[in-house]
Amino acid sequence: MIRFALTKFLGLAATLLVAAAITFAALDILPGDPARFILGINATPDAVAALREQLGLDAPALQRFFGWIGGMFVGDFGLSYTQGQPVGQLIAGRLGVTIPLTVIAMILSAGIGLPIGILAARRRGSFADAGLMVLAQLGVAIPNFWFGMLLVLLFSVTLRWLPPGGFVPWGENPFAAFASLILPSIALALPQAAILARVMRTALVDVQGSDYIRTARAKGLTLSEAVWKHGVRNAMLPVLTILGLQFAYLVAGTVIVENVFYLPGLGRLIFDAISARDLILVRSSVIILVLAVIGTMFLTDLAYAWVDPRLRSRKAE
Amino acid sequence: MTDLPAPEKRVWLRHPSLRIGAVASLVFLLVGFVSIAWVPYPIEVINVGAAMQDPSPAHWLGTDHLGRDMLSMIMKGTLTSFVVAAIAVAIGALIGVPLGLAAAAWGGPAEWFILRVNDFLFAFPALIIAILITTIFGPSAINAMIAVGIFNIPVFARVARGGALSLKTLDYVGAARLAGMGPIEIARRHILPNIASLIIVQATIQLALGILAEASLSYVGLGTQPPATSLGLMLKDAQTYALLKPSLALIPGITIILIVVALNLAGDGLRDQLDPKLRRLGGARGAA
Amino acid sequence: MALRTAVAAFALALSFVGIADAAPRTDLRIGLVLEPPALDPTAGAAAAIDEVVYQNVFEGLTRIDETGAVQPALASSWDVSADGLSYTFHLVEGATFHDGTTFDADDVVFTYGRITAADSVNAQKALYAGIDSVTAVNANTVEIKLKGPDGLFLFNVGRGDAVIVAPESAANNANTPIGTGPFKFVNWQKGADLTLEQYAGYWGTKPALTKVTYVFINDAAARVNALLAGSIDGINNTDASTLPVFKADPRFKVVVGSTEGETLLVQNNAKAPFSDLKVRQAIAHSLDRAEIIAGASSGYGTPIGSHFPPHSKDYVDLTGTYPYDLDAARKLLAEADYPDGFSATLKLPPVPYATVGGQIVASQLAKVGIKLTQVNLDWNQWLTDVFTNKDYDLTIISHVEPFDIGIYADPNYYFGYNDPDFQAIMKQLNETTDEAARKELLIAAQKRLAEQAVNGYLFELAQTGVWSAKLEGMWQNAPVEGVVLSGIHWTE
Amino acid sequence: MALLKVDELTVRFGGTPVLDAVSFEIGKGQRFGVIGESGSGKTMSALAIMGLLPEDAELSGTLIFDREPLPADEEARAKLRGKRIAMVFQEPMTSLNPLEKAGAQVAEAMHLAGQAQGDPRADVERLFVEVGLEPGHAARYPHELSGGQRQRVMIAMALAGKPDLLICDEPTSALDLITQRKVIDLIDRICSDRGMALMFISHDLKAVAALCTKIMVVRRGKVVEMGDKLDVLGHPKHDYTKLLLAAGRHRARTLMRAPISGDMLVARDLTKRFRQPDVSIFEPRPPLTALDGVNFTIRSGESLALVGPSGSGKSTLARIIVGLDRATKGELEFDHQVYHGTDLPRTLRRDISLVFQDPFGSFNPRLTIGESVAEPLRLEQGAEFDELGRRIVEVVQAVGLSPDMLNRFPHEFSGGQRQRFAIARALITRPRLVVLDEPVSALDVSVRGEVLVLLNRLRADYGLTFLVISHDLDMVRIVADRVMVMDKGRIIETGTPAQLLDKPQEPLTKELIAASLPDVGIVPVL
Repeated sequence: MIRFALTKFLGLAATLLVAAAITFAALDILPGDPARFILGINATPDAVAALREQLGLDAPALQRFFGWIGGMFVGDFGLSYTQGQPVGQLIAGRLGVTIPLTVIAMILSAGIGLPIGILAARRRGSFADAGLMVLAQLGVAIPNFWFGMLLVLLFSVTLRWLPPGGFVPWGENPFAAFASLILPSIALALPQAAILARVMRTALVDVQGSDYIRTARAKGLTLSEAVWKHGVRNAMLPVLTILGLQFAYLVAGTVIVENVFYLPGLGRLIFDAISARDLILVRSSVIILVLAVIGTMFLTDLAYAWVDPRLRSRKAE
Repeated sequence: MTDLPAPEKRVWLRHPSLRIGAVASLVFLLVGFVSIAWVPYPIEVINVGAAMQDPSPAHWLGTDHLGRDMLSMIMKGTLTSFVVAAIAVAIGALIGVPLGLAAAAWGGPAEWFILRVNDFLFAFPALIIAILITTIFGPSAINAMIAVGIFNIPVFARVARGGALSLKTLDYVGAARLAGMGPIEIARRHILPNIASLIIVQATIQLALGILAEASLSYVGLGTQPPATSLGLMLKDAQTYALLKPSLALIPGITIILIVVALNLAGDGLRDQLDPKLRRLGGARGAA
Repeated sequence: MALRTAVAAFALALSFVGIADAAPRTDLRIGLVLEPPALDPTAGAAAAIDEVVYQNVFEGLTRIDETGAVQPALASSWDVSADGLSYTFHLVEGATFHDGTTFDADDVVFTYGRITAADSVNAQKALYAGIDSVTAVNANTVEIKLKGPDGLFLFNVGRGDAVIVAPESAANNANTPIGTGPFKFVNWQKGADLTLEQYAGYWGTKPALTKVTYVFINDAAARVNALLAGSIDGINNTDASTLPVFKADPRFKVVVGSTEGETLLVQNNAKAPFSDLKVRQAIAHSLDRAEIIAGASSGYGTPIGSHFPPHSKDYVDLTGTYPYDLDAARKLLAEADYPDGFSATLKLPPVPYATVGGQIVASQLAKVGIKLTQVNLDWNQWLTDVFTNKDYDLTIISHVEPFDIGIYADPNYYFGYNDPDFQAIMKQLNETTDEAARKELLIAAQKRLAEQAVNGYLFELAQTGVWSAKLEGMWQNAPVEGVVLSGIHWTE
Repeated sequence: MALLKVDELTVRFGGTPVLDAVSFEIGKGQRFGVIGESGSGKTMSALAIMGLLPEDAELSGTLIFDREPLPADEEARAKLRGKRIAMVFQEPMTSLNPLEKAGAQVAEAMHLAGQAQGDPRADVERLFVEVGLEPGHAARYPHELSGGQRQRVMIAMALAGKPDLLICDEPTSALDLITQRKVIDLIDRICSDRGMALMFISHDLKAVAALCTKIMVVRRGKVVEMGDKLDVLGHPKHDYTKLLLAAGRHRARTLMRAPISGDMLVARDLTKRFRQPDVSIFEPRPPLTALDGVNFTIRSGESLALVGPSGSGKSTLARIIVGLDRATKGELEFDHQVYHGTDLPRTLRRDISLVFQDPFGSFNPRLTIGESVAEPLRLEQGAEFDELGRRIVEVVQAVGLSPDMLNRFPHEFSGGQRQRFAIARALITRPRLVVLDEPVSALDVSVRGEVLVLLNRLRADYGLTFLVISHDLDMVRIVADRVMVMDKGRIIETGTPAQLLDKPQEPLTKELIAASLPDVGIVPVL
């Protein structure tokens, strides 16, 4: 198991390095001049040139690349062009929103999607099944920014239960901070919950038809006991894969949702940084996201191996 | 090996969700294609004086904030949404399927490399990279879809590889090799036709995802650009009118939902028609 | 039932809607479209910087009031030499920076030295290039000598780009701005909001507000919802299309005024066919300003016929120079050898008035046979392609700088307009300080631009503020960028 | 007194009956055999008794167990399962929960049947020993056990509740020959020891004959014959039973054939190693040796059989000979041309052909049978178009089918017909050497004989040389002139069928021969 983890971990590190190289190279060809952007349309050329030099944009690309990579190893992500602050600090400041947001969304999507999937699979062919699956279809099909708007119109503008957006720092008022993440995480989680429900249902339906469920029933379990005791864990295998992948989608989805709910999260930071051509900030945040995604995939792999003994031992059949 | 009746007895299209999904998808597609030749009113012509009218015999769905006919907008928008999503699917399929087949056919280092590239692409948050690419090359629906298409490559590669691997061990592939066929010929004659249905299923699902991705990119201003329109762009434009004239947002929103549901139903139904063993191959990437 | 009670209790506990106190509130939450990238107005051009700090955190020697007139600020008065080359500013006494250091003439010398230095990153450096020397006569008197007369000098001194900073704190102003203004910077939650508090040691009249929070909301619909849900009290400039919602709602007041933003259909005068006056005139005849304003700005905005703000005392209405007349336009096009019109591209920056305006302009010009291909760009591309490389035919943009008619005198500017007659008028204007004479020259300049149809003059961008009905004292117009807080107060 | 009484049992799926008014009784301690081909409905009868029919099945008729009608309610039915009636399923690979240890799964069965007293671990171990497993196997996951071991775990599980009736549904058909025999012996021993009633379902006549005292023959959902073993097997009344009996013995006559002459194919020191995926870069796995220095010769006109347990390397050898795989070491010589597998020269490809094991997988479902059969003609570059057409017709007629079937698709044919087409495809280039990889093992018993007869006739007619791969000694006896026994990648013994079967030398050969069940009944006259 430890070796399994170590191998996976080395793969992770290699992926990260390649990702860093590609991100750097891709952004180096980005047209547009951060200095010009900062100083605006009436700025004189020499002011722009002065700023370019100040930002270190004149150094050769390779030098900047290794400077960046080297810095990241010691936790130094560089200085943001537009904000003049350490990138690491800027990103860290946003994680307090994005991490809880994705985690809550993840919990919501699993907490809503899985029971619905199980229920539908257990009542396969019934009206409940059909109804739940219609809901799941709608859930997958609703653009999440639009759904976010509808949530705000209902819960903030009309009912005034929850804030329409914005964020109160955790340190100031944890309840308010949590409250400001409720609607965004619902908007973020809905499509994923719908997908999970469908995957869970399919997996469980497949499992219900499997030979070992029949064996379990032959032992004296009723169908539902057999499904609970033997089926759900087996059905979780495909679901785990999806859960791992969903993290990537949730992270990317924050860009949109953080815009709708004007949350100070990482997604919005990246979006703003892209439009402001704050290359160093974009690069480092993208790498952080890639790290988060492959880190999650790594954990998914471990979880998979933990659940499935076949992966753990890999003995020859 | 149990004595169950053969699955072939289920008639294609008996499946209600497949029937509904396929018919609805085709209807929307047809509406889109009709808009190439004809729309009730040209959408380039702006008549602010006639803005935000209610539905009437002249304008079945009313007019938008610039006085354009909503029905015409929806027709054109449907076409754009389909076309851009189809571009993303085409990029993904045309590159991904051969890659997947190559991985399955050659195995060894080639397969290792292709799988690593796949993993690698999966690691990037697609939407963010799409935003980045679109910003680099300029906001346009085509650029957006090229970006989304890149992330479709591993999806199709995975499906094609899985399908090909499950067929590769079948004896008729061996028989073809004995008959002196090369890998490309075998792929064309024996593998592709038999995994085509899998790929079509995945394509319908990715098409639905592409339509949603286009909407998301349009929402942040990086998708379809005026004067062209797409359902996503209509939705974005209507956001500020949500309270004044809710129908402006509801009509394109509901259209998107209907199209996506139709495509997903068609895809799911098709998948159900297939061998349940093959069903799992495409399932892994249902999320988006 | 239990669930519903729980939800209600929870909602109550989290209630963000303030419970009405007996005394009027003294806090304010303002929505801003864009978050400032940094907070030093002397080292960045973003309007969002000024919207937060100008006249609130930082002050200049002079300030611009709501009408666009120059008023005393850190300089309580000034003397101008007869030749207009020497300005002596008498500074207020007792002003301190928020970190407690005192304000004196040395700070002024430092500030201007920083602006005019060779490595200065001040975006408007050129405006202050005419400064010859800045000397502290004594602690409360500063003398600034100019290389040549400059009719706009006092106005420029009052801009956000020339606010007074202290040598002790200037380097950190980007993130922790320290000025002399009535509000001090407290906290900036990047990506979300920024808080200012009343500065107890302020030298001038204390404002009514004690705490002001700027909330950054990029998304137009989200701004509307934030207002409706009461999570912000006002927006300086909201999306015009949403105004009808607020007009109908008694909880809000809509404050419509004007800005310095002349919205133009910019034509590349250096490039055929726009180098041909007849073509430009034809375009001017084909533009239906009323429809453009109705579509691109929901009817808010004043039609203009030249590059000058209508609220200015020196404004003349020149919208009739080339009235909307498609026949005249066709005739002019024919005379210019384009009887069937021509094709051109319209490169648009990512702002609603441009993207929507572009569609309307394209629709209108199509009627005389001019076929426009719209190309939507992001800001960087627009700056690079259009502004810097001048690689464009047409574009739509608002020029929001105050008193910026002088840009037409620069033949290298992206308009590509090289007109010795106009340049002569400008030269003369710069050297004139007499008000009446300046007015004559300004009118002449406006007329010249209108007649030459340098650009398609569309409308003056409106300031469309939406505020809580209980707020008073907001600026109706925006002669400079900024949300000046000092006059704002709650009525109950 | 009947333990189980089944009366007019009918099972339908969407109106189509798969079991049609089946009635039978099983007495206490009785051994009841059900025989029939795939699709005959025999599994459905077992599932109906267990209450495990698929949800969309419609059931009618009465089932009386121990004087009580079997309850319809799932919960009440579940209480009977395991405790009173237990079942062993066909697929040992998928019938166990892959995520739980074997011991835990057996322990659960004991617990459910209320048989867990004292130390459950000891109980499980006792059961494991009873079914011939080591106690240590209890701590293994199913994937760590072989097929035979899994089937023993399944039996242990079925025994856990001390049932009165044990239903075995083709418990051995997925196992190799030696294991099959061991499992059958195990079931036999346990039923005797415990005095348990047995319902044994199989398509293998010999297995049923070995275990049961009463036999029911099922065909297309109907009982065609039922009675005492000796009656049914000794004096079959129904033609179908006769056919089954005949096929079970497939006594094909040796026909005239071309004389055996010089060496056609020589294998020298053939070795094949497969790279195994490493567990990790720290834990590389040694390559798997499938062939380990194989030497042999096939003479022209001869029929050589290759037998051995599964995993012994038979199929790998076949794949290398026909050019689908490449040897790691060693060489082959065909007609004085040396090759190593995939480098088989194109000019020789038409001379060596292969008949695949699975008639279902060997045709592309999207091509017509004709297109598939004609595929190898690509190797005949010199031939005229008309000549090729004639060849197709000729070869299809040779395998006893009609050329007008060529435009149809594979799913329209039965397994036997497909295997005939597969043989036609293998013969269309007029090869000299035909490799047959288990040519009849996937076919129903009743058609096996026909195919074997066909093969023998073709060999005589065309003067073919055969390399037949099989684990079925009966078949080897019929078609082979010479037999090679393979184990763990090596050829351990060679000889004529008679020599080997009568005087086996190697332990494995002895085991193989011992594993085959005794013949049953009389030789029917067809």
